[in-house]
Amino acid sequence: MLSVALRHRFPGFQLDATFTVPHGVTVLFGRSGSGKSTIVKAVAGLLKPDEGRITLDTDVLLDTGRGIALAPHRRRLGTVFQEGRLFPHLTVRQNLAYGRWFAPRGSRAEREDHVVEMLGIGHLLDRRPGLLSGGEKQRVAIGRALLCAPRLILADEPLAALDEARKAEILPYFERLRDEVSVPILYVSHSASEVARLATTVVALENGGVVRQGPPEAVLGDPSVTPLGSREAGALIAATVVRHHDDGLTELSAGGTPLFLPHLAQLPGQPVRVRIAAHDVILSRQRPEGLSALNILAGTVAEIREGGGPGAMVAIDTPAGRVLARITQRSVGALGLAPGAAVHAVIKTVSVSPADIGR
Amino acid sequence: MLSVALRHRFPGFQLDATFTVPHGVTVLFGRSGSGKSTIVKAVAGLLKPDEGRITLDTDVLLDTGRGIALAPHRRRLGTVFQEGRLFPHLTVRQNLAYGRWFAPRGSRAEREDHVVEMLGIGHLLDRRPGLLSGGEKQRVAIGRALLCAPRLILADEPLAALDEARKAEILPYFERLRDEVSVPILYVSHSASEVARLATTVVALENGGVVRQGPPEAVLGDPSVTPLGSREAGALIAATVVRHHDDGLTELSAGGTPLFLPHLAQLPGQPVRVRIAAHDVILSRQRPEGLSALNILAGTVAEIREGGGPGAMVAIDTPAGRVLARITQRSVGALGLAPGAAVHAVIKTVSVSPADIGR
Amino acid sequence: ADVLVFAAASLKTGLDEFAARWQAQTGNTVTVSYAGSGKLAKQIEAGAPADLFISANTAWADEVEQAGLVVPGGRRDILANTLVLIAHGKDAARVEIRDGFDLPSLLGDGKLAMAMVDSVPAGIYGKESLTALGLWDVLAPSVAQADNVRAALALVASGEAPYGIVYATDAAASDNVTVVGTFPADSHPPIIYPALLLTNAADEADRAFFTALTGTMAREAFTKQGFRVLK
Amino acid sequence: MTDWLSPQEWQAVALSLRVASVATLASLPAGILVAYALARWQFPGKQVVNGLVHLPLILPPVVTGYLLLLSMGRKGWIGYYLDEWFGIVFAFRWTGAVLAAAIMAFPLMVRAIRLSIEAVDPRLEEAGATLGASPAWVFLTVTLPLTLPGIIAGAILAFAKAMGEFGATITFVSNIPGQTQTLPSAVYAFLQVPGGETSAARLVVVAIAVAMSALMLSEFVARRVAARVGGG
Amino acid sequence: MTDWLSPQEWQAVALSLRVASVATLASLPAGILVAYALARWQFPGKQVVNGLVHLPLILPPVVTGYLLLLSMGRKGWIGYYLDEWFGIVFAFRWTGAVLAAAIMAFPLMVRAIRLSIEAVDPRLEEAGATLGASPAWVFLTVTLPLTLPGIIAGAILAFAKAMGEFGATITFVSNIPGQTQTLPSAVYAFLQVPGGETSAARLVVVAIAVAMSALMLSEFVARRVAARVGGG
Ligand SMILES: Nc1ncnc2c1ncn2[C@@H]1O[C@H](COP(=O)(O)OP(=O)(O)OP(=O)(O)O)[C@@H](O)[C@H]1O
Ligand SMILES: Nc1ncnc2c1ncn2[C@@H]1O[C@H](COP(=O)(O)OP(=O)(O)OP(=O)(O)O)[C@@H](O)[C@H]1O
Ligand code: MOO
Ligand SMILES: [Mg+2]
Ligand SMILES: [Mg+2]
Repeated sequence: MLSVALRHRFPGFQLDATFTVPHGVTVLFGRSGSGKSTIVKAVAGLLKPDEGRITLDTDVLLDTGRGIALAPHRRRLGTVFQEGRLFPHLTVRQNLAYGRWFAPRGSRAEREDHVVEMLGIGHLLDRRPGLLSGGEKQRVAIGRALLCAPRLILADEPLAALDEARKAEILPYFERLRDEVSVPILYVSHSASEVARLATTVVALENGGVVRQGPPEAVLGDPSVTPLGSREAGALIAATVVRHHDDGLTELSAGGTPLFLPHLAQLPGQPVRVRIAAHDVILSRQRPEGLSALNILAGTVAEIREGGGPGAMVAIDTPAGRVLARITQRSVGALGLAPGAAVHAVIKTVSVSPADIGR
Repeated sequence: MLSVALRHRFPGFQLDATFTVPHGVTVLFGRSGSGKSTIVKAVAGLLKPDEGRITLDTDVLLDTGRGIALAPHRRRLGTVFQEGRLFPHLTVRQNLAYGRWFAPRGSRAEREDHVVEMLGIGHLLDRRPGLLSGGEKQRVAIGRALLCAPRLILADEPLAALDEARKAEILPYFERLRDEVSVPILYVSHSASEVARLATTVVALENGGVVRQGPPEAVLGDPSVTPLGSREAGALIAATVVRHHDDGLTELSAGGTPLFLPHLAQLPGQPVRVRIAAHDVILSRQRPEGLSALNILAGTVAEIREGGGPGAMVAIDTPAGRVLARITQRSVGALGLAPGAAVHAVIKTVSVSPADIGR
Repeated sequence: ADVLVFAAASLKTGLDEFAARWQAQTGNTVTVSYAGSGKLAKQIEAGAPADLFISANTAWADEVEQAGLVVPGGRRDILANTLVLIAHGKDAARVEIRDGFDLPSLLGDGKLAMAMVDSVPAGIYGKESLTALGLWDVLAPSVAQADNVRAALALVASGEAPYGIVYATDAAASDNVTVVGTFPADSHPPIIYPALLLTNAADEADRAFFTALTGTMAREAFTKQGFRVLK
Repeated sequence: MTDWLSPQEWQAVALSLRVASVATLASLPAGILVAYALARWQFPGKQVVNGLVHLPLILPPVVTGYLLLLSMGRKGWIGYYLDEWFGIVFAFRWTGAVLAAAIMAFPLMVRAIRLSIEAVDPRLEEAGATLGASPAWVFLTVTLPLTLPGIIAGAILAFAKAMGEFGATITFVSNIPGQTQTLPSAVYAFLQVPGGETSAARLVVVAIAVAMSALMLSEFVARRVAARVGGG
Repeated sequence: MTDWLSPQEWQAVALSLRVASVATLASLPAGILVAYALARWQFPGKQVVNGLVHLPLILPPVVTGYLLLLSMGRKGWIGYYLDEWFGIVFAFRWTGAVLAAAIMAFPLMVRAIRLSIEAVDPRLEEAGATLGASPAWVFLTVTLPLTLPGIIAGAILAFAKAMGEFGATITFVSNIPGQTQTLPSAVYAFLQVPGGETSAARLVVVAIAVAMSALMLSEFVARRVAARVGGG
């Protein structure tokens, strides 16, 4: 359990954030300037907040009230930064070993060969960071953080500097980290896809304060929480892989409803989670026929939220889970939508991007 | 008319590109590493290719065969780089004036006040670049390039370092440049939105060679040209603003067919072009009823191209112009689509992002 | 008229005083550039605009003369100096310097401070004396050679070296040293300061100053500093 | 305060200030040029030029002084022709002190400037070129202003060094009061005189004060200029 | 070749090499520490420390030598206690020549190292800290290796300067053949004798050769190390 309570003032910015989250991946989520990095720095010990208390399970990392402030190197955290920050004078192998040199004797670190294999960096071990691609750098940085026997891993937008292809390459490693390694992770992001794929807990920040906190289905499915603007809104659906079809589609089952997506790597029986972007959902009162879209979920309108523009956010409860749809207010009127109304959500198979599918 | 023929070898990369394009905005378009920057550097005179000939109207900038290679400062080009490259020791005003100091006397430069007004940088004139935001920097860089009385403006991914909000802020300035200033522009991008909004001519590059060249409607509407992968494919539709509705929607007319989009800034009567991403289009044999999607275009299938995966790219000719749809091959079969088949393209109002609407 | 004199640095106090008085008397201006004799000689050979050169030894004077830079009849030995043994402290015991003088045991494992024994005049004279007294071979490893006499003096004054060999004129300078003995005049070549009237000298003032160097006023000034004034 | 130093001492202080200032300013263009060449050009014999520049730092100053006397003296193999053809004389003039000080301070100046030229982003220079500036104008309008903090640091360090230069100066131009007697030469003269230590000490204090002020000024100015230019 | 210099001259060359090497190596830790403090710490009196470090660059070397004699001599106000308590004596020992050379070369060493420390990205140091390295370990495992090119450059420049140091050395430890007679002292001695120029010239050639080799080595090594470390 990680418990954070911080109060800090910068000229023109006031951080006042309190949250307590269980182990797993906690994603700090919010717009640029909302205070995510400031929180991470305070947890890492690189910034001393005006007031605050940070505890990790039973250990107190910081308690300004009692004058406790562990130095960064005593906190035993692993950090992955946006820019990698690999040591340019060390080989990849030495970078990986770096944290271990300082880990307390007998601490339970991951085995190096396991980490190397998990991250697929075996062929890079003798190179220097200067010769790695951006994606390779980040994988090494993850390994380095893991191997210092951390009690918590901090990752501040580890993918932000990468292009889409590179992002797609790294995200699975964080998923494996979450699933195969028991170290809790505090992960900063302003990408809804990353939240959808990784989070076990989401902490949504706005202007230095926590606006919502909870499991990702709940936070992302709440039409009133759009810390990144309505274009990034979208709900999360938990599903299970049923079968891979010969035409390259993968059939999922979400609460009994079939969903068809472009081929996934997961084996039948494995769970996946799928973020359905709100602007990719079309609503229809009758069940539409003869559409190229293969996924049609029947449900009832749970909530409608109109914003300042021409759009409205409609939450629909379906057997597959809650789905958000962003449609025009004109359509809300034309279709006569209101809470309780029966409705069909149409989702294009191909409009779910691979980045939005996690497990 | 800009005519470029280049041959250059880097270790592991061979550029061999020839194209001749009319004035207006020519977008060099292609994946990372396809040779876009190399071409721009050669045109700017910052890289001397093994072989090549570059002419601008009647002037020869480079002709290795005849031993001609104008020095960069004699080419009279304005350049806008990804990183701005503003002079940090000069104020914005002095940065803007920089090129003019060296412009030949009597050359037809834009008037400074006009440029400053067009770019909205009047309030920044006395600041230093260090204190500007990324978007402001790029606006100043554009102004600086304009004011050196260039015969051609080179812009190498001028928006790549900016986030979405910043991009949306700058793109309109390039549109104004295209429409209000007669200087031709060679613009590098790997964003389909930017191509859609800006290009008068598109030159698509792959592995150092030109794979397709022509007006953007033709290049983007060709299902076989997807230099950025099928996820970025999408056709371009030319339309005219008809009316702004009270509920915040703007009605367009594309070849007589009405299209509804979230509010646009353009006045009624003004032309706009709209990129419709292929993965946002749903197809239906019958005209669908009772959908939240407001835009339904009737047309005929022109071409179907199946890729390696489960998807297929379907080109549909509609009264509004050609539309591309990316659907599953399964749907192609289920709907019985084949060239000549009548079909309806369903486009969500809100799925057209503001970045995809130009004029 | 202006007189430019190049003079060995060790002459500074006496020569400054004399020059000031001579100026006041004649209304001419005298400028003196003080540096090591060797340096000055080289500069004169390189065309320095000096009218007079007062060297601290005869070797450098000879060199300038051989270079043909001296007016005929323009060389006079004007001053003589004596070489003394100094010790650190205000009241060191006096010794008598003669054949068989046991300087090595007096020195113990301390150093004997001298000017450079092969290049600086005071060092050259000192080495001659020690050789004549049969002490050089024993003492050579114990000699700390400074780059000029004043630096040797400083080594003794600071107590770094217990004993040193300097000119009598220098010994008077420091409160922290005592003259414990004088080297016999016959143990080294005469310590002579030749004055040279150089070919550069153009006017009467130069000649007048050259002549006055052996006059009463000069005698008073230099004697005060411990020099023996010749002729 | 004026009583504190004798007129001759004041003269030495004033001359040193003049010599150091002129030496610094006069060698600055050459310092910038050489630093630029070492930082940006590849040419045969570059290492030799680099070595020559450093020579005065490495040689005992007296040797440098002798070499100057032999080459630039009125009868020297360069000095003779300078005199004959252009009437330029360094030997035994304050200008000679300037030359000696400039040469002794040159390596420090060049090192500082070179480092700051190497720190200028060549892409800014490219930007200047594409905007129509010829290489010379790019240098003047982009490289030079961005190098300013280093130039200031180098100049002031050179000034401080020039203030303290002694060995080469006294060997080359002697120690003529009012003409070539700089502050360090005056210190030397006093150290040769019985009881001259206190006078020497007073002059040393003046020398330290001037040089320290210059150094602090340089740190301050360089920081200010860097702050104005940087962050961008 | 061995005939070319007399045994005594060889001795001077060997001693100079030893003195310069030891001076460089022995002052390196202090140089790195001071450079680090000046580059990274804010403390009262920082400007004063900076000034003190530069002092030997600015003062006439003879003055530095006198100050050393007064402070570090066997009867000096520091040297006395060094001798009494630790039995450390500098006066008239080659170690004194080392001390003088080290002090004269110190400002050059510190300047070079300071600049390269300032160029180290503090975020790498932060990364080291969060990975469990204490400040001392961060310094040793991150800052120091990244500063290596600057340290090498600074050390070799200091070595070259130490090879040429004369004024402070001869004033402090005088000139005892085989013990404190360094190459520049030997050169100086020759220059004081009528007709000694050719001998002096031979020694100067040796001095130049050694110092130039050191300088070129430094440029080369620094470039190699920078290439290995950089680009990342
Ligand atoms: N050292 C500092 N001094 C002053 N203000 C600061 C400092 N660090 C951060 N701030 C301000 O605090 C606010 C929060 O910054 P923070 O870096 O935590 O945001 P963020 O959520 O990480 O943003 P991003 O997504 O852009 O990384 C911003 O307004 C920023 O300008
Ligand atoms: N100076 C160089 N030396 C060697 N190879 C180079 C050099 N410059 C570019 N290349 C190579 O040439 C190829 C094309 O590079 P270029 O920068 O033109 O691509 P680009 O299309 O601009 O890519 P991006 O979208 O990433 O900017 C790449 O493989 C690159 O590695
Ligand atoms: O100053 Mo002298 O020439 O060594 O006596
Ligand atoms: Mg941040
Ligand atoms: Mg590029």
